[in-house]
This record gives sequence, structure tokens and C-alpha cells, in this order.
Amino acid sequence: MKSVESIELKEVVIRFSGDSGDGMQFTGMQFSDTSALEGNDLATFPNFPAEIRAPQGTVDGVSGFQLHFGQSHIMTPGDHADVLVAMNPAALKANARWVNEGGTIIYDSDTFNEKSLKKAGFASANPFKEERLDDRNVIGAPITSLTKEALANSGIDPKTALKTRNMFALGIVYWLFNRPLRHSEEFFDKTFKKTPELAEANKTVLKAGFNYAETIEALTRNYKVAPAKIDKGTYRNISGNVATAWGLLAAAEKAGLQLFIGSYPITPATEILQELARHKSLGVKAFQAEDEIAAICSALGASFAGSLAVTTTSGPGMALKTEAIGLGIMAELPLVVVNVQRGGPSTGLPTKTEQSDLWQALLGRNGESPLIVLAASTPANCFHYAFQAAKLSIEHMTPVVLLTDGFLANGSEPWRITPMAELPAIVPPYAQKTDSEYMPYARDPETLARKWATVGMEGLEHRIGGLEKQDITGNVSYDGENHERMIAIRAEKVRRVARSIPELEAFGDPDAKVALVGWGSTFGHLRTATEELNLAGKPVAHLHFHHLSPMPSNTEQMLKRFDKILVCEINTGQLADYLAMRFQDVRTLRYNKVQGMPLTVKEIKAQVNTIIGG
Amino acid sequence: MKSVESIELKEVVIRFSGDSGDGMQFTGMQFSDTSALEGNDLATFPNFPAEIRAPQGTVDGVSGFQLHFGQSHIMTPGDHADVLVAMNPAALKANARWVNEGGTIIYDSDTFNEKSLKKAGFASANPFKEERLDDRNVIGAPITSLTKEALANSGIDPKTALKTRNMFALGIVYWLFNRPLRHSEEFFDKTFKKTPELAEANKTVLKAGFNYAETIEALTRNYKVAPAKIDKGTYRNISGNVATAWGLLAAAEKAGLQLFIGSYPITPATEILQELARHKSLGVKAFQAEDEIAAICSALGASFAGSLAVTTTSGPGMALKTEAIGLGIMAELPLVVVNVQRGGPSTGLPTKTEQSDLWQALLGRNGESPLIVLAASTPANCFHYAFQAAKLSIEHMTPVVLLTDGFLANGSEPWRITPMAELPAIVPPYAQKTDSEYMPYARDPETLARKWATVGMEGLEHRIGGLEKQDITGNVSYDGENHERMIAIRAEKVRRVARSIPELEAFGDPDAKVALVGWGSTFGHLRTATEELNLAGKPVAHLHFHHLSPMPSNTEQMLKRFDKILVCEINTGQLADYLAMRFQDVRTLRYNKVQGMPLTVKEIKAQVNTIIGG
Amino acid sequence: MTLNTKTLNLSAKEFKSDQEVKWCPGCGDYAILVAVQKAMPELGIPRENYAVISGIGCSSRFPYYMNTYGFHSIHGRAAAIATGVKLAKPELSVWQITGDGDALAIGGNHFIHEIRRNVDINILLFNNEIYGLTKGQFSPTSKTGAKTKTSPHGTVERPFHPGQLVMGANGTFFARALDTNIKHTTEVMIQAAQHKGASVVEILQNCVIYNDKTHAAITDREHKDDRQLLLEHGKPMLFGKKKEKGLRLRGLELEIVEIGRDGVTLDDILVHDAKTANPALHWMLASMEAPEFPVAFGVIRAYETPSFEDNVAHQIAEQQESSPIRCMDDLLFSGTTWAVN
Amino acid sequence: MTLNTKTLNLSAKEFKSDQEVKWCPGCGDYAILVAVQKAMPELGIPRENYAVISGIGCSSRFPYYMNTYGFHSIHGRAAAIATGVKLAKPELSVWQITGDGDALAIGGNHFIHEIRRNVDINILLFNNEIYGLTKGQFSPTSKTGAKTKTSPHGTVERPFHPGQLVMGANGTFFARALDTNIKHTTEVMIQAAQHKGASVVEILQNCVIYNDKTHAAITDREHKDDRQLLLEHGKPMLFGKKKEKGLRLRGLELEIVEIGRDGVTLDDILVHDAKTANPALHWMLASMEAPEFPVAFGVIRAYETPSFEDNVAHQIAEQQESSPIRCMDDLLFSGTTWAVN
Ligand SMILES: Cc1ncc(C[n+]2csc(CCOP(=O)(O)OP(=O)(O)O)c2C)c(N)n1
Ligand SMILES: Cc1ncc(C[n+]2csc(CCOP(=O)(O)OP(=O)(O)O)c2C)c(N)n1
Ligand code: SF4
Ligand code: SF4
Ligand SMILES: [Mg+2]
Ligand SMILES: [Mg+2]
Repeated sequence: MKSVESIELKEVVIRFSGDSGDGMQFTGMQFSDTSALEGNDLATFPNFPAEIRAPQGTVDGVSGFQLHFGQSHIMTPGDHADVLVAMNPAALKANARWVNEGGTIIYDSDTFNEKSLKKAGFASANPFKEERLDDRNVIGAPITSLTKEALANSGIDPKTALKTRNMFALGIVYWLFNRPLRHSEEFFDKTFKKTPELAEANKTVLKAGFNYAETIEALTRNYKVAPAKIDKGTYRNISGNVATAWGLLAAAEKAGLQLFIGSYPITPATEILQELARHKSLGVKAFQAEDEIAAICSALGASFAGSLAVTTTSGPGMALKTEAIGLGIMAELPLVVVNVQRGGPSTGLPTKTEQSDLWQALLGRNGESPLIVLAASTPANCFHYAFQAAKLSIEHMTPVVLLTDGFLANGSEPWRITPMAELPAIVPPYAQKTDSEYMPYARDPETLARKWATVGMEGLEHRIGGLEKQDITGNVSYDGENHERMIAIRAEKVRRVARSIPELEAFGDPDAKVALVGWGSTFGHLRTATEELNLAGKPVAHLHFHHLSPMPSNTEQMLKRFDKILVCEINTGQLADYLAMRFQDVRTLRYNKVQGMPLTVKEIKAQVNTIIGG
Repeated sequence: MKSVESIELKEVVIRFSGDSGDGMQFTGMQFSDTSALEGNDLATFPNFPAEIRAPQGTVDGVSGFQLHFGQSHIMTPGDHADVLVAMNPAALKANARWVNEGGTIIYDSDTFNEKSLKKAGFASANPFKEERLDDRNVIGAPITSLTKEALANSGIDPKTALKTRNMFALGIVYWLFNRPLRHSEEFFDKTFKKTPELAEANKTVLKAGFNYAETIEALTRNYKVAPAKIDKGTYRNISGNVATAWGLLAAAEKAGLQLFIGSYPITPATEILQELARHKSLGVKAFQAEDEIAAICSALGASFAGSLAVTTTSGPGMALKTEAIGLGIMAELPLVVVNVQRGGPSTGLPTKTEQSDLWQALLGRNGESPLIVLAASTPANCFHYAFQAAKLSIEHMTPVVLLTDGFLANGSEPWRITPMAELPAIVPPYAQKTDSEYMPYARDPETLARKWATVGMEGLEHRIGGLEKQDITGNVSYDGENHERMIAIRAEKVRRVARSIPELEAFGDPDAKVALVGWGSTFGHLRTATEELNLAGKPVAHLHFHHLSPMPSNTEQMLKRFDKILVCEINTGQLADYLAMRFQDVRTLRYNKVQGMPLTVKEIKAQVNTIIGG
Repeated sequence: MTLNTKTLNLSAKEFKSDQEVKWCPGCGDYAILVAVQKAMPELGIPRENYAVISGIGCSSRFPYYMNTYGFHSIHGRAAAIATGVKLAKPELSVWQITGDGDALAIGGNHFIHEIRRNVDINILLFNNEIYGLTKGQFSPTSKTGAKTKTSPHGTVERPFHPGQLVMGANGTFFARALDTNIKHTTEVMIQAAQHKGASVVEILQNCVIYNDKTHAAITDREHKDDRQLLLEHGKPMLFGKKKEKGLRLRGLELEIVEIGRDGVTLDDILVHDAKTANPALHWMLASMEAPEFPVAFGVIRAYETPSFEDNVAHQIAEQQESSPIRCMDDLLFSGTTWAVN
Repeated sequence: MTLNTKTLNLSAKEFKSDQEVKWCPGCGDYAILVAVQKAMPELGIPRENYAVISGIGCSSRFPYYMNTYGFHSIHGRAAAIATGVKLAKPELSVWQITGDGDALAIGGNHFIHEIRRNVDINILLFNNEIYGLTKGQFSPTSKTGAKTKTSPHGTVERPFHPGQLVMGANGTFFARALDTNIKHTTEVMIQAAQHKGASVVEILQNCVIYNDKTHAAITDREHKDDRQLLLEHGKPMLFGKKKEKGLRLRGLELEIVEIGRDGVTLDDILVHDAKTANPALHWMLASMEAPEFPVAFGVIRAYETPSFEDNVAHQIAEQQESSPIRCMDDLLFSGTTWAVN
């Protein structure tokens, strides 16, 4: 055993990359789980190709998983990687520009042959030079052959053996960061209960990788990342899509309702449906419809029948749902519509993240059709905003759109589990049978919500529909003045939600005259940039919108406190335009990047510095 | 024959009203045609109930046709009626508040019995008093019985005879305005060529009505409305939907293309499809699809195959088309999408007019998906803007949304026919086979339009689709920087259309500091209000947007010339919001009414007067 | 599902809402409304458990006239909404009201999928072979050659036969009724309601305004006995003024025979078996067209197999029995978690 | 449509585009691609007259790999786009590439309508009984009980049988092929292309990643001779290792018989008539399922009747002959006009 120096680091970014079939997502998740169990805070970001399994060895087929862990509060999966694991030349090619200066690259030297290099698009036999990665700490390990060797006498067939290559790589990285193998080993034992030979094989290879790292001279030191100081509680890792699913489940339980999801698979929203389909024991009805229209319509039907009704989709599916959302607005039924945004327009970049469906959510319907729009900001808080979306939808009797995106959906982070007892009540505004006739469109004077009579309630039979409704009675009305009144009421009902939502808060330097403004998944990057800028003495604050319609009631006042406002978005400026429209006195600057990827803290800071003179 | 005074009037508004089955639309059109042929300018506005034939005698079942004709340029169908024809009590009830003070009401006294009055919702036996119409010139004529009598010996069966009641009413009105019967008589002769007894019956009853009016003492004078001074040319009456259909036909002929319309019926857009289905002799392929999605998709297919492709719909159908519009944007194919707006949201008020789909047209799609948006402003200029929409779509290789609305669609006015020779050329940017490979996404440097290679062109085989395209080659690309570049190119392509569209012009007082601003079908009312205000010495100008995306290049500069800008819309302020977003320095005031009806000149003037102090 | 007839003592009147009925005078929809209002009280289901769901069209105004829960939704989507209602609360009696355009044009996909899944919904398909509400365009059931507003020179489309489409979608129940025959329509509806699964009742409906007499070849006095075959399960397929004619199978074709002629006796006549799984004969019966053949009325197919919402509920019950996750807190704290103190 | 075979002397190679094929190694789609690239040059149609239109799904990436005009559109809409292409230019050879999800879930409506209208499109339905591209959810053709990502406890849905749906939609052509049998698939595709009308070819396709071996009961070595029946028009329906088994009709059911056993001779065996209008036997053949019956491959139904785009073109030609309106100026100045001088 060589003697190694163990260096203490505050935070590290690792990126695992390889072919779609190389199991990089799984490898990344193993490292995340172990790190979380060891007490680090962390954030992850998987990045898939659009093809299921694009041709092996090509750049298009590379799948990546980035993970950022540290001793302090981690809010992004990191801009650039400190360590890149590249299972083949294509993985190197695809990720070269994401490795930090001074970073480490671990690659499977067995795969770096002429043919593969060519397939990956390298022109020469020296890919590192070609990518100007000479100054990086480049470590080639014969991962494939050592994996085979490790399992040579195990009785495992060669094809299966090869599938454990990723565990060899993981072993190396575990050694590099002083992680115990224990958690992964336990995982294998549990998962492969019925095929113990597979558990053994994985464990063997993992250990082999670990030992290999300990042995070779190339790795002369390793690193320690101490546990983070985090709030007390019970934690788990959770991805945005699972958190969304669970938030909806929690809301249903709180409201005493059956959860109904009508959905049609679409990347990157599918996992919400998949997750809910698993939990039949909680009484969820998870209906995979024939298309997005049937999905939302079945949800509207379920809502009419008294379920907490949900439909989940992504941009193109959202487009198909807009007519039925209009019906929900007219019928004034609770309905949660989740749009996990992806790159558009049209099919666009299905596996990439983007924030370009804000306008669609706010205004993408025929007629005057306001509704509530929320956006989650981190993988874990998808739980909270999904819960919130359901609560507002039920209590205000109107459809709610919840926006998340591919980055949140697939990304994950440790989450301090909120036990059910800590969640607020949800009180459905049920109609009561009284002596006087039920008036379906009579309203709560405070919220303007109508009362909910669900099919099966005796004595409250009534008819609803998409034609304009007469105020109070809900009968069909073609009267122009009634129409105008109803348009005003529906708008006012949505506006009044502002009474119950939190005010917009400024984070960071209290004297800041410059504000970074964002919504949705840019939260972590903007917040981290703000913290770092503040640490560097730059008077910057961060404002984040979770509520986009209605906006918090202090929005204008808050925005006016700043001399300069930089709205940062992964689109061409939709929030900035929306603010311009809503608050004509407020001027904003914009930073927009639409490359299917999150913003980086570095570029945000650079932008701020050019504004304030950095 | 009594001696009558014939008074010269400048303009008159007549409203015919009765049950859906009473033929009021037909009656109105007869009067319009005659007036047009006598040289008046005019504008018409039919107003239907949502039911096909709602219960006879009820207010919901009343169908109305308003017509405004005069000696000068007529731009609206008029606010209030000078003459109301009410075939039954319900018609009176529905239209009571639309009769001018001092106006005339002609009603069928045979129908004003206790039962009918009750059915119409009158509480007393004196409906005129109940509606405070005592000061109107109320003339009861036993139209039903006199019609029967007129045809008593004609051999016509009683049921058919009764159907000609409307002609008796028309005869009275013809007398009242000194109109010749000739044009209608010729019409009957032509229409009922094969059933001359019907032609005779209609002519007999028309004449009977005319003679009755001439005879009775109640009508002591009649009116003359001299011909208008209008531009030389050949004229015809045309409705907005027919004009739209014809504009598209004209564009196809100019461009040398086959016209393909894929559409699904929906009120008030259906007539465009119906009209085009009639003109197979012009080579139109009019495809009634199974739904709106199939409609637009078939159009996209036809466009790919080299047709001028069109799809027509109204708000709810537009909602269904948004996903495919995104595909059109990505595929960069010509496609004209016509949205004949109606009252929303959801099914809303299907037979009523509204301007509430502007946002949907501008931004109602997933992803960053800009396109060209135009709006016609009068029934006749639907021809021009449909032509223009096709021209821009073809020449700029991008979908175009043309907005009209129920008011334009069903309204009609005389139109100076534009012969084909007077229309501008349309030049499809066809790809040419050259030595170098066809690059589907190489662009014209001026317009940024790509070249159009239609299926069947030899040597230009290529693939398109909804995934992000690589610049120039058009291959699928998941590259983030390419994506950002393509988003920018698509936006710039649309922006550059501004180079070729007319600048925004101010109409009215050249020194005006107050501007009335509008778009779409409010044109006539705003222009008339401006003229009348100018005549009254009020310094007001009128700006009208036909181009909403992109807007004319001088828009900001033009808006800044005014101290006060009043944006008038039949929605809750969509253009006003859009202007606020686009031009943060420009402040606007708003006048919005959303009652399913056009604005009135009177109320617009009142609004202006409160602003400038009138 | 066996229902207690009449235990609730409801009458047709109680199923009438206070809204004025607004179809054109003479429209076939009126009679169908009466039939539904007669059928419902027969089913022994409390009024609040009825959900009447429609799309858009003249026919789809139906829910407003029923004193039950009702949803007049958007064009073509009644099937999807009804599926949601039924899945959410399987104890409800869900009725879908839809037109030939609503169900078979824009709503075609939801229609075939609700049938495929066998969701227990009573689907009343008002077939007037025209788009009524939009004033007279051809529909997917319009006869080839029909001149309508959008086919001024005659359609060139081949129509759907609703019965065939139902069977093509693996359907379990198909019946046909005639608007004017209220008594028979009522009976058919009761049978449809009693069938557990997607029950499609095609009702030939007359649109007096835009497609008057489109069914006249079948319904006119002169021919109706010869052109209408009233099917009853277990009964021979007889028709004609004196029930003198019947159907017989020859190979894979039906033929009309006359009892007493050419030695044909009652025993030669096919006996209707609506309940068999094999749709072959049901297909032939549903496909018969006048004037060559009589048009079949009554329940043509009623094959029993578990319904979707029951299967769904069953699977949930199973999971609730076996899964350790019984409430949200169970789920939240399941799997890999760790405590920070 | 009779086509001049080979007059253009094109080869499969010329139908390959320069784009790298990106399906998973082992995916059945590869073989189908080869079959199409072999079939097209046989049809004597110039390359630029081919339009390959797809929706979204793994299978729908197909157009990128074809050196023809191609449109990779949006999910479920290939049928509608293809209809537009064919209507606009009837001289084109239009091929629709679609998956079981694309065609039968979201695209179900367009699918049945293109069939009903009989638009002359060659519809290749890649049936892998799963949503491949979205990583493994059940589809409308997944077998009841299938465990997939969205049915972790097994689906409770009844599947569509594509052949039945085609016939339910009044379809004129249905064939079945197997991805791995390139030669047969090529032949079937040529026949589909030569059929004037909507030709549906269901291709049983293996998804190695999410639904591996779903067709194994039919395709595995051991059973394939007994479980595959290759139909040919005019030929007896024989199968088995030595073609010793055959199909016979008993009443309205098919039964398997063995030649030489129980006195069965070749004459007792049904002879395939793909061209008959009556779909009864086609339905039974298309519905056969293993292991009870062999699964039918080849052209099951090919009934000739005029195609939609021809009818449309015909009607236009008629109007062009008879109408006085021959150009826009004719129309503009038609009817009531008046001059102002
Ligand atoms: C999305 C949408 N598309 C189109 C329409 C217009 N529309 C309303 S009803 C209808 C067809 C009605 O025909 P059918 O379903 O046969 O009903 P009927 O009126 O004949 O009873 C159409 C096309 C609409 N309301 N919404
Ligand atoms: C509007 C829309 N909804 C959903 C999706 C997601 N999606 C893409 S392909 C697919 C299903 C693919 O299944 P199938 O058609 O059987 O093709 P396969 O991948 O199996 O070849 C789905 C649900 C989408 N792209 N667009
Ligand atoms: S238009 Fe036809 S279907 Fe509609 S209400 Fe009138 S008669 Fe009935
Ligand atoms: S996921 Fe399945 S269908 Fe898709 S490419 Fe891979 S093997 Fe083929
Ligand atoms: Mg109909
Ligand atoms: Mg599939």
C-alpha cells in the first residue's frame, strides 16, 4: 500500500460519462447516495442523449451524470468538473470543455484505440492534446481488461462481466474521495437478492477498482470532503420528478382526496407518471391515456367526480392540452397541470432543459383565460410546489400550471423529508346541501372560488360546461354583459391568490442596488453566484419568482428598490418581457442562454461584473 | 296614393330581426344588395344565436341583421338602429335597447299576442311602454295576415306562403327608403328559375308590402339616401369569410401554386372552407379533415409537397393546432393559419365576436417560436390580408397567422374588385438543382428564408422534421450552440419581414396629441370616431395595426409622437399589454369592452372626450 | 352488474331539468331525450349517481336537459372525460352523449380507446350523418355522394360503420336504435346500462334542418317492416310485415329467406346470440344495409368481460393488501434515508 | 396501379442516406430499413417521387436514413401529413412509418381516418408492443398483464389488434410481416405499394431493450413453422414443418386440420382470397393468435376500390370541365357586381 496524502476539499464536481449503455446514470447515483449517506450536501445533473442507444462510441450517444458534493450547502451540480470519468473517447470528446483547469481525467485506456478515436471524431492519436487537456491530470486505466480479469474465475459470462466496467470506475473514484464501499455493497446485496452471483460480481469489480487506485502510482493523493453542516432531520436523495409525484400524493392525502393522474408519456416528464403508477397502495389512480388530450380530459372528469386531478407533460404535450385547460378554467374545477419543460420549439431538443414555455403557461390559450402559474426551483422543492399547486387549485377552484424542467426533473439532491404532520391543511370548498338550491357559480366572497359539488353528492346535481356561464346560476348565458363580468371574475379570482402567497424576498446584500432575478431551475446557480459575489464584496441581491401568476403582491415595490436588475433565463427573455409588460416603470437587463444546459455560476458572475464593473 | 314627403338622409342604420327561421339574414342581404346597386356605400353585421334554431319566439332564438348605408364612406354597420324591423315580440325584446331615439320600429302586429309576449319575457301587454320605446315611431303592420292574403289565390301552400312574410317586411322598408324592387325581383327570377311559382310568390308579397307602406297613413314620409361618391371600379358585396377564401385563391394563382386547405368546421370560420370547396374548378383541394390537428398537419404535408397550404379555424381549434404550428416553424415551411376569433375562453360564446386570441397567436406555443401575425380590419380587406399572409408565408418560408373575427367574417361591405393584374407577384423561393448538394437550411441573405425544395423535385431529396436542425445542412443537431443560433435565426427571419411591410400611418388631425390605437375589426369604429371627433374639432388621430408580428418598423417612433394613447380592444387589453412589453417608454390608456359585440362609435367618442375633456 | 329495478321509485319527470330544450322543432333529439328520461328511473340508481357527459354538437346539449350531474365539455372529448369520471368513481352510472362528428371525427381516438379498454360507459351515439351544430357539413358517417355545405359536389369519402368500428376496436357491446321508436330505444338503453363495459348505442337520428330523411329508406312507412330487423337475444332473426322473412347464413354471407318458400322453415333461421365472444355474425348483422338487407336494431353484441375500471380498482386493492406503504409517511421514509442530528 | 419494375435501374444503395443509423444494436428496425431499401428500387418510381413520412418514436427516425424526401414530424400525425402530401401530389409514392404508439395511441384517429378514406399511402406499422423512444411504457398493443415502466403491476388493458382495427375502419389492405424475415417483408411491401389505397403492413418488430422477445412465441426456432402461416393469394392455407397442417372453416370459426389425418385432403383446406370484398375470413385470419393458432403473415386483405386522392382529383377535373369559373378573374367578376364610373 502506497502512502497517500489526503487533502481536505470544500466541494468537488465529478462527471461520469460513457456510452448510453455504460450505466453512467447508475454509477453517478451510487456515488451520490454514498456521499449523501456520508453527510455531504450535493446536487446532481444527468444529461442524456435523445436516442435510446445511439451508435456506440459516437459523441451523440454519450450519456453523462454530473454531481457536485461538498461540506456546505450545495445548490447546483457545478459548472465544470474537477474529475471527469470517460469510459471511451466519445465521452472525452463530448465533455472535454467541461473539465476545470487543473482537473483530473480518468479514462478507460482499453477503449482508446484508433478505431474508437476516429469514431469519436478525433483527428489524431492524441486526443488529450487535440482537446488541449495537457495540463489536466490525465490518468489512463485499463478498466475493461481489469474488469474482465477480476471476474475471470467468477463463472460470470463475459457479456455480463463487461457490464460491470462502470463499477471498476466507481471504485477508483471512491478511493479518490475516500468513500467507503459499504453503501454500494449493501445496495447490491439488496438488489440482487435472487441472483447473488451478480451481487458478488459487482462487489468484486468495485473493490478491484478501489484497490487498483490504491495501488497505482499515478494516483498519489486522495481527497476528503467533510460532511456538510445541515439542518437536523431525516434525509433522502430525491429527483425533481419523484419529488413532484410525491408532492401530489401528499396533497391528496392532506385533502382527503383520491389522487388521479391522467398522463401520456413524454420526455422528461414520464417519470412522474411512472412513479405514481408504482404507488397503487396509496390509492392513486394512474391512467396512461391514449394521448395528451385524453390525459387532461380524463383528469377533468376525475375532478368533476371529486378526485385531486393531475396531468403531467412537456411542451409539445402542453400545446395539445391548451384547449382542455380552457375548459377547466371555464368549468372552474381543480386541476394541476405539470409541464416539465424541455428544449423547443416543436420536438426541439427533447432531453435538454429550457425555460421557454413560460408564455405558453401564462397566455397560450384562446380567449381571456388566466390561471395560476407556479415554478419549482430545485429538485427537492418540486415536492413543495407540487403540493402547493394542488392546494391552490383545490382551494381556489381553478387549474394551476406547475412548471419544472428537464434539469430539475432528472437532477437530484438530498431532501430533508417533510413529514405529513408538518404540511399545511388543504380544505376542499365542498358545497353543502341546504334548503336553497345549489348555485354552482355562487362564490366564496374572499377567494371568489365557487363551491365544489362532486358527482355522487345527493341534492347537488348540476351541469357545467365550456359555454359561458351565467353568474351564480352557472346556466348557459349568451348575454354580453354577463360575459364581461365573468371574465372579470375569473381574472380577479386568480389575482386574489396573491393574498395567500409569500412575498418576494431579496436574498444577499441588504444594501444591494443590483439584483439578479430568475425563476425556475436557475435558482441554484443564481443563488450561488450571489453568495460568491457577496463574499467577494459585490453588493448584489437575488430575487426569485416561484409564483408567476399571480406574482407576489410586493413585486413592483421590491423591483423598484434596485438600480439595476439582471433577469437571467434559459430562453430569450420571457420573464424579462413579462416584467416589462406588468411593471412599465421597471427596467431590466437580460442574460439569456438557450443551449439546452443550465447557466453556469461563472458566467452569471461575469455578467454581473460587467454590469457593476468587476 | 298618398302624397309623401321624401326626406334626404346622409346615412341610415336598419336592423332586421326575427326568429332564426324568419329569414332575417336573407332579408338583410336583399336590402344590402339593392342599396349597393343603387350606389350607396354600406356595411352589414349579422348576429346569430348559438342554437341552430332555438325555441321559436324566445329571445335566445332571435337572429338579427344590421345594415348601415349612406352617401359617404361607411365603415361600420352602425351603433344603433334608425329603423328596427321586429317580426315578433322576442325580436323587439332582444333589440329594444339598440333603437336610436327618434327611430322607427316596424313590427308584425299579428305576432304581438299575449302568448308570444309572455314567451318573449314581457310582463305586460304593452311591450313598447315596458321597454320605454314610447317616443319611437312605432308602426304595427299585420304582416302575417297580409302575406297570407296576398297569396290566398296563388296556389301556394300555407306553410310556404308564411315563409315569405319577410318579403312583406322588406317591401315596407323598400318603400320607406325609396328603393326599387327591381333588383330583388330579378334575383327571385334567377334563383327560382325552376320553380317560377315561388319567384312569383316572393315578388307578390314584396310588392304587397311596398304597396301597403305606400297606402297606410302611418307612414307619412319616406327617405332618400343618395348614392355615395366612391372610387371608380367594379364592385361587389363581399363578406369577410368569402374575402378571405378569395384572397387565398388569388395568392395561389399569383404564385402559380395549387391551393390546399385542410380544415375542420368551426363557427365562425366554417364558411372559408365551404367557399373554397365550391371552387374546385380553380383546382383547389379542399380537405375536410377529421379534426383540427389533422387539418393543419395535412396542410403541412401539402406544403412539403409544394402547395400553398392553408388551415382555417377559430380559437378552440387554434389551441389544438399549436403543436403543429411549432412543427411548421421548425420545418420552415409556408403555411397560412387563419383564426376567425370568437368569444372565449373554451367554447365561450361561439357566435359572438372577440379579439381575445392575440396572445395565443403571438406566443401560444411551446419553445421560442416566433411567427408572422397579421390581422384584417374590414370584411373586404380580408381579401388583401389573406393574400398578404400567403405572400409573406411563401416568400419568407414560415407559418403566418391571420386573425379575423366573427364580426369581420359574417359582416359584409361593397368591395371594389381588385383584378388579378393589380395584385403583386408572389415568388416562391424554389431551390434549384446545382452541382453542389442542396442545403435545406441555407438561407437567402436578405430575408433569411431557406429555399423550398418540394417533393418530386429531382436531385433535391432531403429530410426535415421537428427536432432541432443543424444550421445550413438541416441535419438533426443536439448541439447547444447551434440550437441557440437557430433560435436567433428564426426570430431574425420574422423580424426582417418588417423591412417589406408598410409603415404605421397616423390618420386624422396631423397635430393630434391623442391617438386612438387598435387592430383588427375595430378599425371602422375607431376610424369613424376619429373622423367625427375631427369634424367636431377634436385633435385626435387613429393608428391601426394590420401587422402585429413583426410590427411596422416605425411603431415606437410613431407612438411617441402622442401624449395620450387610447388602445381600444374587444378583450381585456392584449394589444395594450403587448405594446407595454415591446415599448417600455410608451404609456397607453385602455378602453376595453368584451361583450361579444363590436365597440360603438358613440362609446369610443365618449372615452376620447373624457380623456381630452370633451 | 345487476340492478334493482325501481327500488328508488323515481320517475321520468325527476330526470327533467328546469332548462328549456332548444333543439329545432322536429329534431330527433327530443325523442331520445324522452327515452333516456324513461330509462334512467328503471335502473334503480339514485339520481346523484348519474353523470351525463357530452362533447359539442346539437346532441351534446343533452346534459343541460337532464336533472343529473352533467358536463357539456369540448368537441370530441366526452369519451376521455367520461373515462376519468368512471375511473375516479366506479360506482357512478356514466352516460356519454355524442354525435357522429363528435364521436367519430374529432373524437375518434378516444372513442376507440374507451371501447378497447372496455370502460363501463353507456355511449349514446346520435347518428344524423351530418354536423348539425355547425350547420350542415358532411360527417364520417355521411353517405358517399352526400351533398352538404362542404361537399357541394358530393362527398368522395367512404363512411365509417359505427358497428364495425366498435368491433374493430375489440368492443363488447353494440346496439342500434331509432330516434322515433321511443319504447324500443328505452329498452335498448336499459340493456346498455346493464352491460358492464363500454356499451355503444348507435341511434339513427333525424336532423330535420340539414339532413332531413337521411334514414328514410329504413324508416318510411312503406318499407319499414321489410327494412328493420329487431334483434333479440335467443330469438330467431325474423322481419317483414308478418315476420315472414328471416336471415340464414350461407358460407360467410347472410341471405334473406322466406319461411314457407323453397322449403324454408323457422328452424333454418338464425337465432340471435348477442353474448358470444366471436364477433363474426355480429359484424355481419351490424353491417347490413337497406335496401338489400334489413337494418338490424336492438342489441347486436353484448359480450361480457371484465371492465377497465373494475380491473384498475382490483389492482389497487391488491396493492393495498400487499404493499407495506400504506400512507404518505410510509413512503416518505421508505428506502434509503439518513438522519442528521 | 401497375408499375414498371426496375425501369429506372435503381439499387438499394441509392436509397441509403448519408446519416448514421442510430437505433440500438440488435433493434428490429434495422432489418425493416433494409427491406424498404430493397423494395423501393423494385417499384420503378423515381427516387424524388418518394415521400417517407413519420411521426415520433424510435421507428419514426426512419426517414433520416432514406435518401428520399422525408418528414420526421410530430407524434401521431404522420397519417395526416401523409394524407396532405398524397392529396397535394397524387403522383407521389407516400410511405408512412409509424410505431404502435404513434399510430394507435396518439395517432389512432388519423390512422382510422386515412384507412376509411382509402388514401393511397403505404403504412408501415412497426409493432414492438412498447413505447421504445420514451423508454418502455406499455402501448395499445401491449399484451394484457405486460409489466412495463407504467404498468409495474401489469397492464389491465385489452390490446388493439391492428388488423381488426383496419377492418373496423373499412380498410382495404392489411398485411403482416416479421422484422427478421427481410425477403418476405420486402415482398409484402411491394404488394402494399402496388395496392391503390391505404395499405397497412403490421411488422412485428423486436425491441431488444424494452420488450425483448415479445414476439418470441411466434418466432422462436422451435415453434416458428407451427406458428407462422404464410398467406398467398390463391394458395391453400398450409403451415407446419412439412406444410402438413392447414386451416378449415367450421361454421364461423377456423380450425386446424392435418392433411392425411381424419380423411383430410388438400381440397379441404381453405384457399386464400385476399381480394374479396367480404372481410369475414380476413378478420378471422388476422385475428389468429399463437399458440392456439398460427399467426398469419403476408397479405391478408387487398380489396381494390377507388382511392381518395383519385376521387378528389377526378371531382376537380369534372368541375374544371363544367364550371365557367376558370381563373380568379372569372370568379372575382362573377355573380352580382356593379360598376361605378
Ligand atoms: C375544437 C372544436 N372544433 C370544432 C368545433 C365546431 N363543432 C361544433 S359541433 C361540431 C360537429 C357536430 O356534429 P355532430 O357531432 O355530428 O353533432 P350534431 O350537431 O350533428 O348533433 C363541430 C365541427 C368545436 N366546437 N370545437
Ligand atoms: C405530443 C407528444 N407526446 C408524447 C411524446 C413522447 N413520445 C415520443 S415517441 C413516443 C411513443 C413511441 O412509441 P412507438 O410509437 O411505439 O414507437 P417506438 O419508439 O416503439 O418505435 C412517445 C410517447 C412526443 N414526442 N410528443
Ligand atoms: S340542426 Fe339538426 S340536429 Fe341540430 S337541433 Fe336542428 S334538427 Fe336537431
Ligand atoms: S429502444 Fe427498442 S425500438 Fe428503440 S431503437 Fe432501441 S431496440 Fe429499437
Ligand atoms: Mg351529427
Ligand atoms: Mg412501439
